[in-house]
Amino acid sequence: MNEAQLYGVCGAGLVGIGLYGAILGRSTLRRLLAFNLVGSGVFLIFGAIARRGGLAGGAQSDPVPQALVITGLVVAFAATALAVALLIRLATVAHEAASAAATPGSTDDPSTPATASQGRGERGPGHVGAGHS
Amino acid sequence: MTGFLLIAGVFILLTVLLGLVRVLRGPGDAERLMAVQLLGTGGVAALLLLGSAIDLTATTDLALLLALLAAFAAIAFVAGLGANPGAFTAARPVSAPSSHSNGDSPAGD
Amino acid sequence: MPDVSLPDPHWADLPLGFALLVLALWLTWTQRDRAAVIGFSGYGLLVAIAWVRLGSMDVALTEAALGGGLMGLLLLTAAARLGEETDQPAPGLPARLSIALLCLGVTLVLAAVVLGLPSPAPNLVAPVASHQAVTELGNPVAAVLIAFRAVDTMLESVVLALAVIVLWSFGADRAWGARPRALHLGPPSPALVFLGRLLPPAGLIVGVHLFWTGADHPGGPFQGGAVLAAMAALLWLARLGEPPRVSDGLTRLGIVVGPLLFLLIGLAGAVIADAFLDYPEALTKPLILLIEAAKTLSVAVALALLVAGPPELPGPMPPRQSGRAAKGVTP
Amino acid sequence: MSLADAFTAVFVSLGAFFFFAGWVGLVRFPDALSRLHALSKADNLGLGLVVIGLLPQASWPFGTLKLIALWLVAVLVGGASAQLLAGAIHAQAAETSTGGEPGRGTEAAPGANGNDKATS
Repeated sequence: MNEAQLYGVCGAGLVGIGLYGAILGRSTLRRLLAFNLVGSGVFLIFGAIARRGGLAGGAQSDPVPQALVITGLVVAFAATALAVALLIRLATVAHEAASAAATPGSTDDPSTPATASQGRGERGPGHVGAGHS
Repeated sequence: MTGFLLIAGVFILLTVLLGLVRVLRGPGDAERLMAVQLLGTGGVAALLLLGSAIDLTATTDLALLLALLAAFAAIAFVAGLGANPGAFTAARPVSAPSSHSNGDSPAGD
Repeated sequence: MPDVSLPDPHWADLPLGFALLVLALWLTWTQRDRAAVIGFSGYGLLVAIAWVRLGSMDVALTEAALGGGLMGLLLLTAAARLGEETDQPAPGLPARLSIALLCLGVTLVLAAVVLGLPSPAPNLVAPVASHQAVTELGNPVAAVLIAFRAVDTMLESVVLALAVIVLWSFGADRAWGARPRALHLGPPSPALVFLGRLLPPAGLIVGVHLFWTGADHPGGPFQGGAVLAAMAALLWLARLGEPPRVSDGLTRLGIVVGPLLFLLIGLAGAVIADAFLDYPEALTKPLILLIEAAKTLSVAVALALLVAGPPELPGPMPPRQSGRAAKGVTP
Repeated sequence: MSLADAFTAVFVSLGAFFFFAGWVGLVRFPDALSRLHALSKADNLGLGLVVIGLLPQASWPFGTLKLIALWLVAVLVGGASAQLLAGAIHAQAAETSTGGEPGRGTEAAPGANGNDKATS
């Protein structure tokens, strides 16, 4: 088994592991990690094909799949960054809704949960706010 | 000479790959970060040896890049601790490197 | 098979592939999010070395800059803000088993495809090499990116700009116009400030070097831009600088200058040269350099802003520990 | 074997030995700070010796300068990140010895723990 086949099979394994993790991950962040595993497995299969083509054509690696993988990596990173921002936003909104529900009187007013959450947020680490108030 | 450099590079790479047991076993996040750091440094050394052996300048660029970014995981981790002081202690049930876990963690490897 | 493969003994490949799979399995099944994210940054390093073994230095550089640097930064800061989430309820054993079987099936099919690829492997090495001289670039990958598949590359940089716009739109309405604060994680330690002062100058040199050397050797706008973005993120994390406000005009210009210049030169090519994204022969090299320089800047600005997150109002962040608790309420 | 090659062989072997020693220390040492100590040896001495060993093989001047720059960056980054990690370990040890908030286990009872926080 040469290195192209080895990393290709490895990529196939990564796709399977990542798929399982993306469906049954413990938390949303872990599903995001698993999604990245799928991506990296697909890229590795691309790399195996590029390596085979490159060796057949007298180069280290076929440049066309390489170029596609480079753009793919950057786009995958952008997608991950978006997903992370969504997760944090979701946690923030859920927290605001929860603290609004826990505060009597403010449950029926959708415009105030921010102030309610900030008031209740003081039991969190106070020095976070002290750095840039 | 080429053969020697290659063998040395592969040896260092295998050594730091074995260091990954610290990522798997912990016991703490600090140990995991150390193993990642060792992986980065060992990868730099292996790439330098490989690049020198087969006269490939691009591996030196990659090694330089890895050395430059080696600390980013540690930086982000420690900065995250500052944001959330409870997190490190919250991890204590599985991550106590001192006192009681001293006896069993090396033996567990 | 011609002996152009790396003369490295293949001893390293099997352990490396094995380590990749073991690490992937571990970070799917381990208990804590933060530990998994730390493992993932080690995984990025391993993948970069695997790309070297596959002979793709350009990809290895991109993977090292993104997977080893920025991705770890993004995910670890996210893990710090999210806290440890409670486990989501897992379905019963039959469901899990059938999903595992499905995933195993996908893996087996893919592995069979990889092992059964046609033996004189089809490739585009010779066509690229024969037309490469037109671009005056020594790096075939750069020639593919900037000339032969220029539409892909241009659309990709447009996607990056769009990603920043979408990211900003995740911010709360009342925070519009504020600074991104995802990297505001409490007072930085002295060692972090020390690194933040000394590393960015070195990173600037490495980033520009990667961009410049990309014409003839592995490297290029994406790799250089990713390094520059990592350095900007380090500066912001060490609180030696602030991410720009989302309403800042210069920042917006920085995001779009790469794709815009690419598009303008491409349109001019439709008039002056023969086709859209065709370069006039005498000006090919200078135009390519101009596009690549603008693209490096845009990639750097966009990636750094993607790590910095959506705009947020100053003030204490919602506490992450309680955010975790609130998770249980929403579903 | 020329003198330069012998020089390379000696120093690269020494560097490889320090990587091995760093790995042994990381895996076998009993607590976090001594593991960090072992890691720093591999980081600085191991990589430093490999770089010194490769200097005669590098092309003058840019290959050599690049190697030296790389080692400087590695020492800077390695030292600072060891400092960061040691600070984190130290803070954790201090909290452990004062018994700070033993009830915040993540895996112990996340649901109940979370409900306490939401309603308190």
